[in-house]
Amino acid sequence: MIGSMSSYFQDAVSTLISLLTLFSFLAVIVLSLVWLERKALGRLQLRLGPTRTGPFGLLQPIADAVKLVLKEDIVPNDAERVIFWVAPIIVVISAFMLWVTIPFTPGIVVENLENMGLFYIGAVGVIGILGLVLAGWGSANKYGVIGGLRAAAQLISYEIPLIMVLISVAIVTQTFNLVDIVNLQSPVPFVLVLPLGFVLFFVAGLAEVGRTPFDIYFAESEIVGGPFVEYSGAHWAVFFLSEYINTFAIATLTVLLFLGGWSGPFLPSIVWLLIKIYAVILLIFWIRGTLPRLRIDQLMAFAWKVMVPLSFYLVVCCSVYVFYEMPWWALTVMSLFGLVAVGVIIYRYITAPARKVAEVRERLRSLQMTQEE
Amino acid sequence: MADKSDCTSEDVSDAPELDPQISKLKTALETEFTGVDLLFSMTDQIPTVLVPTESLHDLCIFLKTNEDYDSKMLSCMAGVDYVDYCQILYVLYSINKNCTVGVKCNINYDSRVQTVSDIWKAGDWYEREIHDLYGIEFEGHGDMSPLLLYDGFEGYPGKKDFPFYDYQEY
Amino acid sequence: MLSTVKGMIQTLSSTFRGLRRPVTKLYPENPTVLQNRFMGFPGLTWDKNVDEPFCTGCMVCIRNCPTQCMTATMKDNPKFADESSKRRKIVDEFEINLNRCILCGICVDVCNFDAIVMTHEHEESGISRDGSRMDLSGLLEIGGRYQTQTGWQPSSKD
Amino acid sequence: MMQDNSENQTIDMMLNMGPQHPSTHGVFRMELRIDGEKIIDVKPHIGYLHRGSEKLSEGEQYHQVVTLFDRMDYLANFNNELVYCMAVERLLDIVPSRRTEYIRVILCELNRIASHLLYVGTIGLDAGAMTPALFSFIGRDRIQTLFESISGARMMHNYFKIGGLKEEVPTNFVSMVKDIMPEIRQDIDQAEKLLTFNEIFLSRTKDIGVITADQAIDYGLTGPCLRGSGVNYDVRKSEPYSVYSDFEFDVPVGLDGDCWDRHWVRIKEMDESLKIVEQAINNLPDGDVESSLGRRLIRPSAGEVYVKAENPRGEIGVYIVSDGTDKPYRLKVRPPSFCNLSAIEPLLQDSWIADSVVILGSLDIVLGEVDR
Repeated sequence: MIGSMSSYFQDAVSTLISLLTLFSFLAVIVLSLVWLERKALGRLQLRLGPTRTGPFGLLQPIADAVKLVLKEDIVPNDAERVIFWVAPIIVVISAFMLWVTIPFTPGIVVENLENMGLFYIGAVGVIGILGLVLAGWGSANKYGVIGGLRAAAQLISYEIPLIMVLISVAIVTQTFNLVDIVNLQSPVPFVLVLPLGFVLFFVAGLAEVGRTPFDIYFAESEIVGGPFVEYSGAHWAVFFLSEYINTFAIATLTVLLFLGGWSGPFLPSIVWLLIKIYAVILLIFWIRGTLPRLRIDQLMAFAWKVMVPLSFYLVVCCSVYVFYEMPWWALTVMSLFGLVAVGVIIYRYITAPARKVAEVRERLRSLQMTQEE
Repeated sequence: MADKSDCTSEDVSDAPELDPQISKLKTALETEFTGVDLLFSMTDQIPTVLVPTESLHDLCIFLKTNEDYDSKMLSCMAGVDYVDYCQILYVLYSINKNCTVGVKCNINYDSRVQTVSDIWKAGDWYEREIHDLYGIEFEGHGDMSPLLLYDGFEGYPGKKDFPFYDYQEY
Repeated sequence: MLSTVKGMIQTLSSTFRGLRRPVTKLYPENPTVLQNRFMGFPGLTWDKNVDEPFCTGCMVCIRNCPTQCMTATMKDNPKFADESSKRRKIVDEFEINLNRCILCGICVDVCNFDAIVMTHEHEESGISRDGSRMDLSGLLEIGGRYQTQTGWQPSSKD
Repeated sequence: MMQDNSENQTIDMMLNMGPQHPSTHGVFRMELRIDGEKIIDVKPHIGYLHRGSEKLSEGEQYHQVVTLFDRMDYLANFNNELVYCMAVERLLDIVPSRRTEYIRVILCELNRIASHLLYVGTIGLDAGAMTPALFSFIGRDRIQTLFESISGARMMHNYFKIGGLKEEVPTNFVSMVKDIMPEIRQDIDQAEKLLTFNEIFLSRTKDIGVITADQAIDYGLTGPCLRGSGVNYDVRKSEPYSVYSDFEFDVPVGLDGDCWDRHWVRIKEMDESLKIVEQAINNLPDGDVESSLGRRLIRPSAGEVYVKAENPRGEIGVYIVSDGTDKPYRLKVRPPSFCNLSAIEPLLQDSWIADSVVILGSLDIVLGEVDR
């Protein structure tokens, strides 16, 4: 009796310690991401990024954090106070909860949920939307309401392809365990097996974390920050934190599911994992530094007309592959076929204006020709 | 000071080389607007017609629809305060014919003038601006709310008697 | 899609270009080079031959200032009495409200005595609105700094 | 159960956009009535930057008014100064020297490029891309440094005097302009390449905010906004002022009158401006730039004058009534942005909230000029 109690106590303590470790680890990661984003974006735009605080501006995120925490926390008069306060907490808790089961190496994980890792990720990832909607509504601001509704529409739409890709990976690997999934990728990373899955997951992931070109729900030039418009100080910092944790989570999942996780020669596995994750994150920042933003209807059309059908197609492909026990390159071929379909569809729908422009230029040229004659 | 042969509204004969434009406008208008007192002059190389308020609207429609003038664009509308009356200048421009015609209209401050915003949409904001600055009411204009000034501004700042360095608390 | 990819390649190449030759310059260490004709705040010049300001307080600049940012008074020049100076009158007080000044340079154009110049000073700051009024000594100081920096000489027109 | 539907009626939402909104280009305010994300109705409010420039001009002498024109369209200072100086020169019946005119044209065209470069940046920001803004400012900075070395100020130059220039250009003016020309061309390419044919940008701007040619003329649109609708109207061509008749250049014209066409017209216009600068700098005549008036007080005889010119934003007109004193009796500006902005109501009908920002950006208004 006493023994079981003490083992239970030990379990609780070890879980608590690992949670605290995770929390501080993520905080450090977020600080590094803030610095990296400012620096990378600055460099992409021919700026220098932060330079003043510490060497290369390395202490800038700490200065930011201190400033944000010390700032006055303003609650609007008409705001629903409870909801206003609870919303950021929901967002950040859901962001942290995701991390409980994500392994960094087979050894470093808080609690590897063996039979339901992917399932847990799919389930917990959705909670954050609630927080965003509540934040928008609770702050009694019309921009906030619009932003919250946009967030709900966008995140729920892109959750479907995301989960479908998770399911297809699970079908191929016959497991929900992330460690097993990574180990199964040791000869061939899944990016070669499921290129379509990789693209779908990455694009849907960008939309999930609201990164350009899908930063619609807080588009600062249209709805001035959306759900976050009334938040300031520490509350805003919490949203900021969760945004970066989510970005990091999506990058990590991309690496774990498609890029072979921690496997790699020479270097220790955790280093390989971090290298891959930061590469994916830099790609996200690079996209942010290049592209404009889509409009909400174009975004939804892209989700429901392109992403969702393709993700279903992917699930069917994987099922066929597993059922007939085909060689792995068969799946690649099928997946590539899907990618070509993506290309065609994007070409048809997204570049329709581009073709029209070409047509217009042709007409203009002929007009000028006739004028010259 | 350089001496200058200026073309004021009273003094037409000083610009003989531009007479053909005026005479053309004159013949065109005098056949259409018989019995209406029209004065022709030049505003800086622009043939200008001074029109009484009551026939302003008809004249504008004529200048817009007439093929020789084809003034599809209301280029500018300016109010000038001459203390006892206000003069409104309409600068009409035709893109097809590349010609400019000016229309002037003298208005007493207590009378109203018909709007041209139903002829040219551009007149909408110009008239609101003139209403702001000079207090002239435009008949038939739907929305005469202040455009440049704020609601509750007192006085008409375009007028000459509006104090220059006075300050209104908003 | 092609144009998107092109754009991404462009941002990447500009990154590497920027790494080699950054466009941004750090400000206090690396201030922007001022062009010779740069118009900063107006200052009054000092006649080193006679050791007095060029300004006689004739009020031409004050009348021509579009924003009425200056005031000045004149007095009898004590040096005229002992014949060390040709100036019958000399400036007594001169004040420019730098908050009102729009740095248009009209005062320099109209001045007949080369007494006022647009200096290269542009980094003034103060903690109150009143702090941006500059009196005669301050104006002579920034004018004198301009003179030594650029080797300004009065034009020979008077 | 069927009766309950009546309570589920949606109502329109009033959304106040501006004057403190980041993408209303200053202090413009729109009262939007929206149904979900669709705009049903829009009511524009201007006047937050109304400084009464026209009234102030009535209290300033003729040579002081130039400073007020600098501050009207604060992105195209030289163009504004030019049209005012032309107006007073015509009132005085004097003609500036040929060299003066050439230098004025060079500076105006460079200023047009600078203004359009800023436009490229802001339309990028409105569409959600922030890099073009920073790229375009490199070219803009180059041009402004040139302006600084010529006039002494980066923005509010006060360099054009009535009948001449304030002072002779620096001795290395020609080589300076020739040096920066290829660099500016590169900067323009760099800034616009990220946007013009980008698929996302195209889908955001093509067929958005369409205004037909007739409608545009009716609303008095000028400049790139009118040319985007396919009307070939450029004051530089139709009534050449200054020395524009000496130069060969094309007037780029769009076809559909949507946001992308307006964007494209501006991009092409920068190339044409460079062409003009190139021709002008190669044929720069010698001579004097001093005003024939000297330093005399400007006191035109009584009369009135209406002069128009092509600004980066469209046709600017200046109407001056002189009563023979040293101050204008009445000065009226026909601001291009004012007319362009008045077409915002038909442009925004039935568009999305996100489009409203792009449409406003494609009109390229300067509130200093709208409100004066």
